[in-house]
Amino acid sequence: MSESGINRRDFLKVLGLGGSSLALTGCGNTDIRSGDEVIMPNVQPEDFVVPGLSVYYASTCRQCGSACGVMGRVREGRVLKMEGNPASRISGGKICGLGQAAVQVQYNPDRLTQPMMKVGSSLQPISWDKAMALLDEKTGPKSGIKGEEFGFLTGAMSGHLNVLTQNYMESLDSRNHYVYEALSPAISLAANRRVYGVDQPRLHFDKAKLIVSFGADFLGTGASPVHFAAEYAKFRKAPRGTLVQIEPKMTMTGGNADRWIAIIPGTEGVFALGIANQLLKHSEFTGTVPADIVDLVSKYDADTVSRITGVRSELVGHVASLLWEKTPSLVISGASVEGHAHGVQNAVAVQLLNQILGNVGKTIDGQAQSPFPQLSPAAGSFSALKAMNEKMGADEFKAVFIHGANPVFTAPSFMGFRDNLRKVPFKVAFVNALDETAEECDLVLPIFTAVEEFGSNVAWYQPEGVEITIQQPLMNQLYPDTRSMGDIMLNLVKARKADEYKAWPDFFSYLKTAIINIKPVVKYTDTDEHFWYDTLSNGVIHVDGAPQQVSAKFAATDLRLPASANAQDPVYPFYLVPSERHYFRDGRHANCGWLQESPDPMTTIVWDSWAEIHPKTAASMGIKEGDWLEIASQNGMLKVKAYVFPGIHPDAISIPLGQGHESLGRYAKGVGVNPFRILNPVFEKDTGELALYGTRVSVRKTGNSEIVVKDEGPVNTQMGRKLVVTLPADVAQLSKEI
Amino acid sequence: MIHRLLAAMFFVFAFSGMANAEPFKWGGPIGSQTSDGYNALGPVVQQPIEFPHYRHARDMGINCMYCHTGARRGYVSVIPRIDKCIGCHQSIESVRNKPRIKKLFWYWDHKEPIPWKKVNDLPDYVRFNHERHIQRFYFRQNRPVREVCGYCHGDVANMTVDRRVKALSMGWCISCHEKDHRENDVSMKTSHGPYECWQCHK
Amino acid sequence: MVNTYEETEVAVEKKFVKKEHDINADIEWAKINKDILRSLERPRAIFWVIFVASFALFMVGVSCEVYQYQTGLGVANLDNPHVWGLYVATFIWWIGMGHSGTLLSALLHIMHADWRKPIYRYSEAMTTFTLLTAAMFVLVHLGRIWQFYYVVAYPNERWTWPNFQSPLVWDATAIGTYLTSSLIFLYIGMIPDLAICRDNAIGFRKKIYLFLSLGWMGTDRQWANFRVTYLTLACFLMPLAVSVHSIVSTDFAASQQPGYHITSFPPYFVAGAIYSGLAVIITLFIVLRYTFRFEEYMTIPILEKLAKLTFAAAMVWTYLNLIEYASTWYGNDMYAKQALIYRATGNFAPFWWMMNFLGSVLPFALAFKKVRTNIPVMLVLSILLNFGMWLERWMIISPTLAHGIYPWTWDHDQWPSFVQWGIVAGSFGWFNMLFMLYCKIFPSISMYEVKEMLYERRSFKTKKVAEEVSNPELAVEGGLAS
Amino acid sequence: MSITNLLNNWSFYRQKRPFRGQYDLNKQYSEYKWAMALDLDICTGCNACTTACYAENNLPVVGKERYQHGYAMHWIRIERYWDENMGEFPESGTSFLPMMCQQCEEAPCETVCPVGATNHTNDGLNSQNYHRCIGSRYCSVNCPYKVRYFNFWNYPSTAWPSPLQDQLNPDLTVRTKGVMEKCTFCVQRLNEAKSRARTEYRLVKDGEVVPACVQACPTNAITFGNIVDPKSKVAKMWKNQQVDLYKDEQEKDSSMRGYRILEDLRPFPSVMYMERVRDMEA
Repeated sequence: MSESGINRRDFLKVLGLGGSSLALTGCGNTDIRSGDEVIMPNVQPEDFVVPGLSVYYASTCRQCGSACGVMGRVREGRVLKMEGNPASRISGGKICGLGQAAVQVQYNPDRLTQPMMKVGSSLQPISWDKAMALLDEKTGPKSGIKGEEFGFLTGAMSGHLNVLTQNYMESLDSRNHYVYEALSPAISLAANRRVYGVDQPRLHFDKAKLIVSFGADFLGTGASPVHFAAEYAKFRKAPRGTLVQIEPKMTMTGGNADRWIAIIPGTEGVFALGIANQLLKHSEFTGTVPADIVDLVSKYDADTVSRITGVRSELVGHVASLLWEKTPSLVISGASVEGHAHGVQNAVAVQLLNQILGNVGKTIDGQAQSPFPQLSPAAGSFSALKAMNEKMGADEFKAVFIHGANPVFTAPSFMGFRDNLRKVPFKVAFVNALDETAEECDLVLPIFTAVEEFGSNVAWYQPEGVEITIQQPLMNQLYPDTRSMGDIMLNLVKARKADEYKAWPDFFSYLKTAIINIKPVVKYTDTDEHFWYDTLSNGVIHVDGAPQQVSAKFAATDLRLPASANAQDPVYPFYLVPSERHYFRDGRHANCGWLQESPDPMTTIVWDSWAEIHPKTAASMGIKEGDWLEIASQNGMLKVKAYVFPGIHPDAISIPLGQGHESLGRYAKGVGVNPFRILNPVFEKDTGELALYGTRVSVRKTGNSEIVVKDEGPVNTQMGRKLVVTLPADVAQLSKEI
Repeated sequence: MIHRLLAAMFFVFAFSGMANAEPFKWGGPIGSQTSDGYNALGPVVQQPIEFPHYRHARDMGINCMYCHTGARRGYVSVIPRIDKCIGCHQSIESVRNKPRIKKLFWYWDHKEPIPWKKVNDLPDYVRFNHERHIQRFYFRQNRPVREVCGYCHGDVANMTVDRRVKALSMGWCISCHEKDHRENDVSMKTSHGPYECWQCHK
Repeated sequence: MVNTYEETEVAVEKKFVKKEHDINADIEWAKINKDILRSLERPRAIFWVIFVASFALFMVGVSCEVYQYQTGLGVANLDNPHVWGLYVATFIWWIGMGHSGTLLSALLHIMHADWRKPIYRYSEAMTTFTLLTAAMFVLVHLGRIWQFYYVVAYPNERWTWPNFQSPLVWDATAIGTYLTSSLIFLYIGMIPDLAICRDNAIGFRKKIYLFLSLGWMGTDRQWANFRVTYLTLACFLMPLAVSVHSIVSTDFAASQQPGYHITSFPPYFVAGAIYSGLAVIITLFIVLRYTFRFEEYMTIPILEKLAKLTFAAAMVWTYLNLIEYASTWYGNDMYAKQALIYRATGNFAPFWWMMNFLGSVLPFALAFKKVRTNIPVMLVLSILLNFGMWLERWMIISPTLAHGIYPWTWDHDQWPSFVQWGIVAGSFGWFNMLFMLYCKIFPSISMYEVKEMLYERRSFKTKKVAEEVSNPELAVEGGLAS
Repeated sequence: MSITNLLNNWSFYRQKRPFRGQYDLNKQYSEYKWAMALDLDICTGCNACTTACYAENNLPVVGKERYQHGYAMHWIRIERYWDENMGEFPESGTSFLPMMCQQCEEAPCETVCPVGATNHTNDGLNSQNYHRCIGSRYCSVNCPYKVRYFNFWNYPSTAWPSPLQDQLNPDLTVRTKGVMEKCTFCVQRLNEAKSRARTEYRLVKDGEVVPACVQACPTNAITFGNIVDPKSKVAKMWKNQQVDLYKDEQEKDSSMRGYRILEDLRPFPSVMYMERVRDMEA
């Protein structure tokens, strides 16, 4: 063990005033007493540890992929709270509720505290020695496992753990590293590549005067919600920008829009082309747009667009005139645009507006190129899961590892993932808590949570330059029988390539060496140790990189949208909108009480799933709030309570994702329903990704009803009180404000 | 007769409030009441090491805050960390073989904290801020340390193991907060302590 | 012109006494003692039925309270905007009932209305026990019962005072004062009777009555002091009783909650209190009359008088009630108006309308003599009126909390749980139990005052007859002969 | 419990609050008056503040059943209102309103508490002392904003199954059954900062301490500070928005967005909201 590593862990171990202060106060000691309680003084603490005062350590939030820099508040050796790290450009010192819940992941009462092995049909605790022996027996060098017989499924990863994982796969000579995210940006990336020539351009919300967002819930669930929220705040300051949101179901971003337009899911591209048609009537655009696009666009006059999209025809011209008046603007597309069989085409049609309006270079430009491409995140995709699933189904695997993903929960039922997984002879899951996937595995290894672990992360979306966020433990491991994922990976690699890795006894020293290697790039002049400690206390390393070149040319010459996306289906008349809840995402943190009890912003519902239905539709079907509905697709049926919600298209039904766990502990199990189950096998044509929004459903009233548990009372307006006052933008003088 | 009794009762009730008296509370053997009317001597507490405060604070004249380092900068005064004890005692050979010192070194060698018992233990919901009191009376008003600490802790410098001597009740706190204290050693300006619930109740 | 003495007597009887014929003036004094002391010995079997039922009910209440104490107030199904419920409503109701006993007794005593004499003792006892019951609700309602003494101003080691601005502190003080003085009033009025008990009792009971009767010998000096004391206390209690319920009403009137914040609440509460108190006096009248065979003392004419008084109180209450609605309806306070509309149309509408019907419409039945003199009907009616008054209190508390100023917290789920109902029921058990015990232990009709009453009636009659006989002129003009 | 103490406090109580000059550095009544400015135009309704409050203030997670019955303990809640004259769709979005204790100067809750468990601190906060509270719930009845939350259940025994209790903030009490609680503007942080400042013979600097909700808010919609200090950001914002702490009816330009909720009831809240802006031409 390296010297500083011991110190670090040791001083986290100091008890401070532990023991006594652990008791729940308020119902504990209420008298003046002597000699009843014990004080444990520190043995040899760091100088800055004063009992009774908090210490803040910089780290990285791993609750979603945004990799916000955070500070953990530590008292007496326990991490109490997460705050934003002001040094981080991504978080800017702020944090969302999902990030706050990291401490609840850490102290979760249902955390897995020791390795488990499948005996018969149930998981039984075993010791780490036995577990590692088993792991070695099945996948170690002596097991004779071949590269193609081994699969490793992970969630999106970045930083040095990703590097180690790649090296491990390399040492096994396996190419079966599957990076899977249930809510992956893969379609968006494909569309971006076609329009801009890069995976992910940088979006300047703050510079735009008008944002036209087609279903992009950038404030709630986007690539970097905390950063986008900060940008949004600047966008709303004088001169105040206008937000137009076009989507089938009102997201949180839609709730903040100046103009919200309901649209039939999948027809956003048509609407965008209709806008383009109106725009191109301005003589300024003559000759700037390729002829084939002009041709294509000219078919979409306002009435046609209105017929296809279900939006009032004058709104097409209205949005077009807004785009014409307010420059620079920014047009973005989101999940509800992309999750269709023609998702890429749809998104390209939307992004085309940026090209027509010349926004590239103004509100859209390139992200910095990372000088360390190996640290960059591996983007997750559904096709990875599909490939793995097929191989599993064909019995090609002898062993699979699963880390950072819960495919048994998130895979649609038509895939038969659970059954295929069961065919694999040896399945290992690395988890914090027993989830649905871990329950199916033969060996379940409890790993450190993000607040106990060292690591490095590079975010998918980089605001400025490249930010490498450093993750350091905020407290010593809570349970003795948990281990660092980094250490496990390092040991696995060492088992195969002992020589190359012998310099590093543990992942900490590996990471430290690796980080110190960055030193020359950031032109740090002091010693290595100083650099390391500076980095730890800062929590971030900022590296400059040349910006990627974003193409301002029209690349989408073969744009083709389906003639009519608005097809009628007599059996399944409704479009299913599986909406992403901003603190649930794909449901991996549903076992945090705080998140369960944090009301959904639009409906204020807690602890449940619900089906949003438009008042008009509800009235025609005689549905009231709280009625149990049967929502059926070709692949299954969900029973869920109705919530009558005006912010949804009358032909759409929206059920939030992330709930409906069959496992994952007391706070998640049995709460709500899982819409992933009933998705139809509709795939995006260009990328092969699952089209999340491509499922049609039928709705049937069961006749039963139950109270919907929500924060909202029986009325949802202000009843004449002056609670929230709205001021027209032309009256407000934001420029005079401070 | 009855009139006198009634009058006496009336005065007892009426002036018991004004005279800031606290109801009699059993706190130790008879005769152990402290001079200010608070019968508050706490029980004798058995500590893992019978620490001789008199040796350090009286005989050696060590400032309380040399060991209780938190008192000037935090809410709690801090029981000294063990390396503090060791820092001195490893070079004091003369007492190296005393049983208490041996016990201390046992803890040090095993890197284990000493399980001291809490003597001046306030209810869990009370936040007593040592820092403010020390800053105000020791540093600002320049009063001797044994007086400043002793106001609440008693004459610890003449004790072996510490023993609670004051009531530490809310009324007792307020009785002092109510008084006008000089703001520093030169100015004659006075001010009293805060009364707000939230100053101490958390 | 044949004015024989007998004829004159009959005529006087007809003209003056019949009119006041609420009690048979010829009852022997010894019989009074015997009849009333009999209530301490052997009541009808219904007494034991009531007592056991009340005790059972009380135990239900106690178990609910123990459960609530252990678990927290959540089991009462109160929730966050809707923090008050049946406890406060029932508290006010009991307090209100407590008004009539002492108030009626003291008022009628001062006004020399001697028909009060057979009924005032149990009314005062009722007052005392309703106040005890009400005080119990204050405790039951608290989140931390075990800290209730924080409300009382007394020297303590925390050096803290209660908040004298709070209506709840006024409440505690007012109820404490009223309870103490009611108890003293009851006790002082009982002393001569306790002496009678002492004289008739044997065994350990004699010792108790001996102690309680404070050496009453019935000397002139004792009687003189007694009268002065009693009258003074009556004069003191009159304004106190009015002030107590006015103070209770400030719990609401001093708050900002729409539906509470109403200036006319003090008289409104007092009127309601007297109203419900009279109704309960009628109920108890009927119960005692039957249980203890008091038919000769608690006569129908007295019942009728009570009924008329109730009718008057009901009309005063109705008037003040309508004033409240009108001032809210025509006022400028949007919040209060919405709350009023909610009361009439929302979840609580059936109860609200029932309250108005029972409180304002039903009393008109009392306008009919047939109703007033029919005992079973009066029993049912008095209970219904009281139920109406209870609903009134509930309709002040609950619907307004469910529909206050802030629309986001408007409530949808506020039906009281079995714990609340259980404790409310238990309070009836508690009250009945205490009251029945009291009636069993102490004379529930004032023997000495009934004797006074009879004495006055007789002397009045004698005096009149003598006047008539000695004044034939008057007799002719007055047409006594006819 | 001295009479002088009572009388002194009493005379302070009986004054009309807030009185002019009460929060003025020159007049020296008080050095601090904590206040907020909350911009509803950039509040996105994301609930980060709520979760931060749960983390900072030991708020219990009550569970579905109890949430349904109105036992939620969120000291700050995000309300969502639809426009009253909405057509088929909410075309101008929705209105989010974060609502927490407004720390009223003339707080309706303070006068009615029988034991004085809630009263005014010198720095303008509406304090809530859990250990004095006997649970009469009168304060909640009288609170027009309904931001006081009563512990109807014994949450310490259920809401933090082990080891969740290790997360609890030791700087403030975990409330047991039967007491009222509410937003404190994170007074434990304020006290710590004030104490630190006093040790250094200075006032708390602007931005040195903020409540958990302000610290978390991703859009910086909430500004917090000491309004006594005219140089603090929050004081500047109040002045700029022409909202006067001492007035119950503001006279301001129609273009200015500052207002306080339910001002007509004269509680003199310490939280200034800034109106939501909507581009009516969009």
